[in-house]
Amino acid sequence: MILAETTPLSHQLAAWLAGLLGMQPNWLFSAVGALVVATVILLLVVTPVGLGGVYLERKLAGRMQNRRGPNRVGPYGLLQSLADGVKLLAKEDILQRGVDSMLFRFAPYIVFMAAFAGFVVLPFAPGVIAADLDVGLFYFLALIALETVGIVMAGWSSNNKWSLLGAMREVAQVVSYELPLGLAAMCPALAAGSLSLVAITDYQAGPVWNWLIFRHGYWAIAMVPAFLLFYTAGLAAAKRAPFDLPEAESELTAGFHTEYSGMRFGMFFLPEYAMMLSLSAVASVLFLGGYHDPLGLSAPGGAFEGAWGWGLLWFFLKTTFLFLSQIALRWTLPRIRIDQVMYLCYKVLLPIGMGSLVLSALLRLIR
Amino acid sequence: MTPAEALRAAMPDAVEEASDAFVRVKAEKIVEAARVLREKCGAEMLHQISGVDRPPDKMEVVYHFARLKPAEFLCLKVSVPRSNPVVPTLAHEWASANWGERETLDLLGVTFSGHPHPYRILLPEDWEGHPLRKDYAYPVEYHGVDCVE
Amino acid sequence: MTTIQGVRLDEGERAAPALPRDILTEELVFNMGPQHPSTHGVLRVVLRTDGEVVLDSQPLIGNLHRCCEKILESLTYIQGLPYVDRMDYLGALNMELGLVLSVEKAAAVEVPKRAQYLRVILCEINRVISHLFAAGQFGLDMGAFTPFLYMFREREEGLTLLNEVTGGRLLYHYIRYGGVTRDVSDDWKRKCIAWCDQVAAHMDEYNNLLTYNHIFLNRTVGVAIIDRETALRYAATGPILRAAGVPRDLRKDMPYSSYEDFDFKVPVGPHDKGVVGDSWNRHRQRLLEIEESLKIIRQAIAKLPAGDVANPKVTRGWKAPEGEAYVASEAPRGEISCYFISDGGKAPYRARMRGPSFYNISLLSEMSRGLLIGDLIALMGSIDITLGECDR
Amino acid sequence: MKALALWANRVWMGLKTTWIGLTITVPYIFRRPYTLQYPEEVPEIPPSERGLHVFEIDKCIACDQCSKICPVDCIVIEAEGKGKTARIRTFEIDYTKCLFCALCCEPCPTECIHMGPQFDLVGYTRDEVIIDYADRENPRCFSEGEKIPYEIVSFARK
Repeated sequence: MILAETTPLSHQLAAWLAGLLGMQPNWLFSAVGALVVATVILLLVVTPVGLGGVYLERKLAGRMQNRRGPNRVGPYGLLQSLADGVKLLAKEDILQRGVDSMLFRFAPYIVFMAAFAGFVVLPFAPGVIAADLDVGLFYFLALIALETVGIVMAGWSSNNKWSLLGAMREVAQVVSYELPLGLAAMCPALAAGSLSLVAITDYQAGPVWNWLIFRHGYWAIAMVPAFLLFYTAGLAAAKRAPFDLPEAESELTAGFHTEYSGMRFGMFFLPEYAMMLSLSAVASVLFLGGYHDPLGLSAPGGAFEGAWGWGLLWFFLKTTFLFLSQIALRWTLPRIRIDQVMYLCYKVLLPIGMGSLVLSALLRLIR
Repeated sequence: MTPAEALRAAMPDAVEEASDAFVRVKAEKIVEAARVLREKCGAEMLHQISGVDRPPDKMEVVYHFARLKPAEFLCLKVSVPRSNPVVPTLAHEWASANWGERETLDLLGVTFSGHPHPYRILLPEDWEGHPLRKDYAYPVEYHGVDCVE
Repeated sequence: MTTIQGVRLDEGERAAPALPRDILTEELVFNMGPQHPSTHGVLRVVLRTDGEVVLDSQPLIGNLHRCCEKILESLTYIQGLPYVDRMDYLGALNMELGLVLSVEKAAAVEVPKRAQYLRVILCEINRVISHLFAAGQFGLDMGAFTPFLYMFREREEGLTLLNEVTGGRLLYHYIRYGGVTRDVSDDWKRKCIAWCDQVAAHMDEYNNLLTYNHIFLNRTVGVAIIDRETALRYAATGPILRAAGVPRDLRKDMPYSSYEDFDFKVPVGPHDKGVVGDSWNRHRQRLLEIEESLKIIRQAIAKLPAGDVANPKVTRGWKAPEGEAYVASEAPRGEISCYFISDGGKAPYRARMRGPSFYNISLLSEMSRGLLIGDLIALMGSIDITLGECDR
Repeated sequence: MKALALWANRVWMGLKTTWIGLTITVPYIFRRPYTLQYPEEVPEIPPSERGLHVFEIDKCIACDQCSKICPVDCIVIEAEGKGKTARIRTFEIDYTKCLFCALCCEPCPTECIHMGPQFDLVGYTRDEVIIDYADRENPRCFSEGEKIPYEIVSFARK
């Protein structure tokens, strides 16, 4: 049910480029178009949003703790993240004696890339998507596992036992939480009958009761647990408190990035926010209707059908809400112990995930 | 039963001096004396071990035991020659003696024979001298750091 | 004798746990500290671990050693007092009281009733502040940042109260031989009562946010149980001993400074959750003790007698006559005592200070065996040491 | 079945206490922050504060009492003349050593040295925090007739 207006931006760009050169659009143009859109999204949307995420986290943390948060750089401290970025850039890039130099240098790039590559498949608005993959959801889940590789590299190459322990925790945690995360993500995919994030979004077009989380009321019995599951497992996959064990400050000093400094540290720091954002975005796509508004104005036949600005607004509202709730949780809860993380994954989340998957399948059959 | 009575009854030849405030026992009998305090006077906790330098020829180690109910401190003292201060350790029966004795060793240079871990605890291992001795000479420099103004 | 990286390990009574070895693994040796976020200062702990399981640990202290006792011996009586503050900088007034009480007993100095009450009021404020810090710090160790800052807010107000009377926020130099330096005003008394109300009003907030949080309970209940015997064997005192079920509080058992005039309870573990002597009970113990301290402050302010705040006989050049005394008092972290000997000279002949943290942290080696690294942090956080007083 | 109930209770308690926590922290977002903006907003310093010293130079008779009682020997006094006519030439306090214990104020016969309200002293070198109070340019050194602009509490004890 892809509308004419929602042809991905990259295809429109490819067609436009081909027209400019007087050639037939072929795969090369599509590739260039996808690349351009991805880069533009990354530069114009994601980096400011990532920096904004850092600002928001610090400001909100401050206010939740009866403090002010950043308020010195720029109005309301808005430029604080930028100043931090400049500071990180200006810092000395320390390479300790004894580190595995190649792995040590390379690890931040993998983490950075893996975290930001997830944005490629996110449908920000009707038509605003870098690549509408048929297996978008699968691709996204695979990238989370890729990030782990970078972190293990960092932990191993640092030649520091705290880093190693942090990396080991990361592997144990993320690999385990991939399971409930995958199970939770399969419920909406099953309902919508597609792994494409655009298809899942458009399946939820219409008023609020079309959203998968409470679709027609009865879907809620499968989808509410699945949503909570996705949210919790997402926190764990993004290494957010209370699951921030790989970098547990009070236990492992700084975990896998203990030995990193300067911009290399920044390249571990920013992806955390990118991960949070992309997970919030995917959660809102899977369960909260993505770029569709609650009144159904963007549904086929609605007043704002295919309007990308309207879609973008709702997409960001939903994502930001989930993002803020992740921040609020972080500054409320203590940290879980490593064996309890495993307990939670295998004995709590996994059974719930299986249950909701079976329920979704049944509901799909009945309907 | 007061410590003085208990110790006089149990080991009369070990008691050198006894009063309400403290009992001075022979250094080599301190382990047995502490045991008597535990069994007869209800001393459940070795509260503090203090070393006192008494120049020119003596050195004291003072043990304060604590009784819980009724709360009271029971004090044992031993005197050892300053030239060769050796006291048997209590660390095998009272875990708190472990660090307490190490501190006395560190700061006063009293040796506790049989101590499981007889090393300095507060000062670095290569420190010279024992600061709480009355004739302690302050170091001039330590690892290149000037110690005298 | 096992040594790891040149550090000799202390053999304890509890052996390291035997782990199943079906795959070839190697042990890791960690240096936790002296720079580590949760060693509360400059404590260094050497850990031997099997993955996350601690097989052996050895606390190495002394990084903050200043030989306070030598300083006291080499200064006159009045000059020595500001140094005692620097032992436990979080409960400085209680440290002063520890020294002053035994000197007063040895020299048979009388302290006016008003001065005794003022000592009680200020020491209890100090205890509340210290326990707030300890409880918040424990939350921080468990990964909860926010309760720490909420507790700091009340601590800040308490520090301001102390500042108004003593002139210092952290190091007070307030209690002198035979009395205290300054009197309090009626306005200050009102502020003090208001502060007590404020702390009492926020107790629910701390409890709901941290103490009864499910994650926090799971992290601390049944973790690192220090039972009655172990605590007594290691001469651990204060909240640790009371959480282990021993009703020993020197304010009740050997009242000093007119504590017998006040009506308060001694909370004893086990409390409403957990097992006796676990980390959670130690944390809860501190919060309950705050409530009792607030009671004492209120009573002492209501009953504050008129009169002098210092014994006029104790002048600047005062010297204690020949004699000795051993007096212990209840500091926030345990029992502070001073074995004081005077030979009638200008300075104390010997002033042996007992740091409660010194004995409390000696537990760590034995208690840590078989814990996870996360549990070790819970153990260290719930013991609540101050290195200034541990190393002296 | 009992195990299942226990399991369900754990999950429920986890969700419930998380919710309780959020109801405490989130409302703080909309409350006034507690912190002061330090350089602009100065906290109220009580007059009893034992901050940097305040010195009334013309009262000083250079009796050296403060220097003698100082536990860390951080006061160095040099004077001209003798007895009642003695006038002070240098009065240096070394703040790298000073304990701020206010013992120096106690024996002063003319009550010329006080603890002031200023609590911050920073410098780039150690020499910058050794301050000469006999220098009349010093903002905390007051000549005769000059009024001390803040309330000072006497620490003198006879």
